[in-house]
Amino acid sequence: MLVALLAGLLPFVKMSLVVNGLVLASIIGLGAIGLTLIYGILNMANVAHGDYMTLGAYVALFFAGTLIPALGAEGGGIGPFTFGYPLLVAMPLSIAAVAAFAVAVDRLIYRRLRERGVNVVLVSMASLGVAIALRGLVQLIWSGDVQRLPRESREVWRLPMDVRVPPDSLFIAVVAIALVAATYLVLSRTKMGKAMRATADNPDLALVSGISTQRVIQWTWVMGAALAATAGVLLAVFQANIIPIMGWKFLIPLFAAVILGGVGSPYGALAGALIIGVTMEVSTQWINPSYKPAAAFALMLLVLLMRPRGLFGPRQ
Amino acid sequence: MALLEASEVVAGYGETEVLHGVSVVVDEGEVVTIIGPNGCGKSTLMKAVVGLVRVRSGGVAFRGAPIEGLPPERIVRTGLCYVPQTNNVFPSLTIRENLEMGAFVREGDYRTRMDEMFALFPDLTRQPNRRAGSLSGGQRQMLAIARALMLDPVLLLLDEPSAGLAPAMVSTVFERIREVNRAGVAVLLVEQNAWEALRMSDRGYLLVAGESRLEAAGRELLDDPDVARLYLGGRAT
Amino acid sequence: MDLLGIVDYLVGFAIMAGIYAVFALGLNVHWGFTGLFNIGIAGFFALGAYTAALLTTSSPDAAQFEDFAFAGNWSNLPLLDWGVDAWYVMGLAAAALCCGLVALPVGYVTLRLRDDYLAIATLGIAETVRLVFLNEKWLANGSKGLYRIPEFLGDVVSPGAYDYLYLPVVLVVLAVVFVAVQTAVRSPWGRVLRAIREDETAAAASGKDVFRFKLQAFVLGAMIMGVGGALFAHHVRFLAPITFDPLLATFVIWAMLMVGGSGNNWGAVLGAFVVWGIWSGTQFLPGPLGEPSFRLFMIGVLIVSVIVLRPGGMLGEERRTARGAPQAQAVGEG
Amino acid sequence: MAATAPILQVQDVVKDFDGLRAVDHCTFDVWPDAITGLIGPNGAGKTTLFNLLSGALAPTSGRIIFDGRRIDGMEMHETFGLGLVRTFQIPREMARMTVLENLMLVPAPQLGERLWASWLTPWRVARQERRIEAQALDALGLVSLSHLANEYAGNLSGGQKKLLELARTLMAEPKMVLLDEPGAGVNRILLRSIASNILRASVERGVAFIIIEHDMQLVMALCDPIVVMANGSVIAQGTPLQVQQDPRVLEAYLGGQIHGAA
Repeated sequence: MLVALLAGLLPFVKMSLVVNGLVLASIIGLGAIGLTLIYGILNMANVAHGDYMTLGAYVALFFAGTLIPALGAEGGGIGPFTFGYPLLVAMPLSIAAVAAFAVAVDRLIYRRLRERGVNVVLVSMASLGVAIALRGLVQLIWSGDVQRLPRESREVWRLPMDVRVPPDSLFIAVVAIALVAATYLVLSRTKMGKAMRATADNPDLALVSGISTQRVIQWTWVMGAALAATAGVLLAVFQANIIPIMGWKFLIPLFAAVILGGVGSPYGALAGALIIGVTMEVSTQWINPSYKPAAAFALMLLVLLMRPRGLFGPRQ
Repeated sequence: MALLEASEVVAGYGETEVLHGVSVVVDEGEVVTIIGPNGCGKSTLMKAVVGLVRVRSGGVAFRGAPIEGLPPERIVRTGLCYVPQTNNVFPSLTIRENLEMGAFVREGDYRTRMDEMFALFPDLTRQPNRRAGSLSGGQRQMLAIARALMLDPVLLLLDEPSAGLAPAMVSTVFERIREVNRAGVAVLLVEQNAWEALRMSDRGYLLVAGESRLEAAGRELLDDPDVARLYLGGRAT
Repeated sequence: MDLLGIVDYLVGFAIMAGIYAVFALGLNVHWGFTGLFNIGIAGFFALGAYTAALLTTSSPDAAQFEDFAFAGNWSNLPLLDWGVDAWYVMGLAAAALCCGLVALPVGYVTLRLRDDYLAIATLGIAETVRLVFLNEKWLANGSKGLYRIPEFLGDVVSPGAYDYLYLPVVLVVLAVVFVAVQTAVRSPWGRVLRAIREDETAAAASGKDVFRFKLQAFVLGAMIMGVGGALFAHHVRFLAPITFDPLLATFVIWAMLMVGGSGNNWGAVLGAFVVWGIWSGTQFLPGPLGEPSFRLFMIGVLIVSVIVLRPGGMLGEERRTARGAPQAQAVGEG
Repeated sequence: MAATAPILQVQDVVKDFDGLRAVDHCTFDVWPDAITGLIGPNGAGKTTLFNLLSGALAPTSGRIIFDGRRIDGMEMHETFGLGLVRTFQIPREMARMTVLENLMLVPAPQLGERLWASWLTPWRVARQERRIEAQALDALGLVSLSHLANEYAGNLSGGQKKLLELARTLMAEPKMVLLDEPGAGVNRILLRSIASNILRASVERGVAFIIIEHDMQLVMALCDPIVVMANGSVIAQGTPLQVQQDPRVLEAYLGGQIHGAA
């Protein structure tokens, strides 16, 4: 019904906002899929997820903006994009770094709490502590000031229906779609991906099937963090700047997408991200653009009021 | 040497001790059934053997090696697979994926084994990509058994495979279990449906209140007048 | 620093710690007693502070701002003049009321659902409140902020001596809040809250309308946070959206409650003083150790360490024993 | 049976989970002066039925009438308010609250549960608290847990938690109590005291009981009538003797034609 309503509004909406919304949605989607996987398998709300995104953006900045130029490898731009080759090198490095960080934090903190059998809310609480510490660490290393990735081009594409998009949007969408497809393949084709879904379904049966929960959890963190790091880099490209609070601010659309899609469902999170992303951008046609996060929040409350388990969650 | 030897197993949940020293032996290729009234600890014994419930004292040996205290994912690698009574499939995974999960620790190719399973359980063959959550009770039970068999175990532990099934389905399930056993797999069965189960068993144990009361050949246990009395109250002699 | 300087510093310190203690008590009602996971304290903090400020602050020179209409300064209305700064008290009450009114509908939607949905909801409140005060320039001057928020009792003391007047005010309000919270959580009402925290289903099986009690606790905690915000507004006398950064308006308060001992009101107050002491003390540390970023990092580490190493905090929860019952043997914590 | 009208009527109740039918067209009555036993093999749907009766779950179809009022679909605190109290198979205590507090929580409605009351009229709350405390100490005495009144409930042993559950139901002054396996994990002596407490509550206070229990000795000695469930349906009901001799019951428990085999 909600979808029909949104579709009905479509003729009155500026297409460029919809396009922008889809780009934003692909970033939200990357973050939300990771978040919902962690939610489904570890049963915890990872409040630090936004800060994993931040970390991803900063690590990429370090490689693309500091280390690679310092090594003298002048990249130059790639076609019309604002960034150069260094970013393409930096992205996988950033993914690896954030994934390693996430696994280490799990070993050091969450695993101990799990073994003690504490309430899941307390584990989420611990992730709040991790979020705070991580942000402090980021500020300590990179300072709290606004930073920018090196910018090589300022082109804008003009498309029909008065749509103007920076070429970067295409890049963001392509990377996001590729990663979502990769995630889908991992979850549906690889043994570990299936084991992750199996563990989310029924942890005890997974155990007696010989699936090591410990390893599943480790890979969940690797995937979730990798997606978060990518989302962070793409967000940095999208908003053309990097600040320590960018990830924390992004938590609202992330969780809104997860909750809309039904906790634990990767496909639901993706659909939720589309709705949230487009709503956020399109809302700016009528309201002050800085209220975008509030629009996402309001939509989430509205949906929870009507469908407490999300749009795509189980009915019972 | 016995295949499985549980001796004087004491186990329970939290503060509650359910098993007060139960001993059960299964030999190669045997079907052994444990019967007993509700709450006597049959399921707990199963869970203790596979490592889901901690064994507080006593021992469990499989093929001569002690396995008590090992985590479940290690125990299944020794060739001992378990089918829980309820929640025994992964509902959001397809039939094929459920079977793959059964073969999780298997090295190398498991496709031949999967084909064997589809041959053994023809009900599952028709729609291998159907989600397990949408199967009927009987089909789920077949899938659950097939999942456990994917590892080619020497011993299969089945917790009440007939529970909640329609009578016609019950005999089909038992027929399949017999076929599994004919293929050389020893089966340890916990059953409410004592009559059907004991008929196909080599031996049976009667468990009452966390203690083994009687051990006998399957049919003898069946004919023991004490059994009915123990089930429905009254005093055993 | 001479002696007077030290006393000045200590008084200023005690005011801030006292205000934070009010927040810690509010958070204790949420988390410590009921298990409600609120990570958007900043929202209620800001809402309370702005409400009190808007009620009492007279309009700055409007000519300096283009789209600033100023929605506040109700104390100009000749409605009430009861002598001893009735408007200050009105401000406190209005701050509490506003926070309660915001908490009510949001709690109504989310408190029936998973425990952690509330966390996201409170985060949403915090962000929305911040955005409103940032963008609605007519309301509270946007990013430039409100200033010249009046002192308690107007301008009876010189600005330099104001802290000496304000400390007792803060301590009195803290005492009132403390007694109110302590009374409430020790009453049968608080018993139901703790039961809900321990096992929601069992509390429902004991006939308690879990949702209603959670909603009451959420609103009460939010109102206390509103009072804290109002106290803060009249202390620093300058508010801007940037004041309510999650670090100082949410995270530090969590650290206070966790360190002091959640579920214990004395612990909440103690935690506020200890953590604020560490926070403001470390600014004198040399080099990078004194930097806000490092202190932020430490706050995070502190919260995680308490959860992992000493979940009860410094004081832990008090056990409520009955005089009429025989004494139990000493047994370790459950 | 002396009572004229049943206190609880279960009419054609069905509950489906995820395509599986856990309770299948159940119909039976419970009389106010009786201790009704609910037995049946594992997976028969007994605990699900309890969840439906107490309001933890809503039935897929059918009607449940308690004390003249429809209660299907009500929430747990609402059925409690009508005098229908349940216990859990695995005791659910408030671990970080004392035993006494666990009991004092129960009576409803309490004046002090209104937030204002403890601020504005503390003396009235205190008076009521003293009464409830005395009542709770009484209940503890009945189940012989007085010495543990100030202990954290989480520190009790499994059997003591069972007794606490029982005391909790006594505190509620209920019309009907649903007991889910009061005997599980409880030693013989404790079991006897639980049984005598149930009997006393039934006779002296006229409380109706439905008991799920696997200890057949206890069921046969305590309960009359007995309702037998299998595969989600009621397959027999009657006196202990009738049930014991009913071939369908034996079949449900032991499967197949046991007499034919002999």
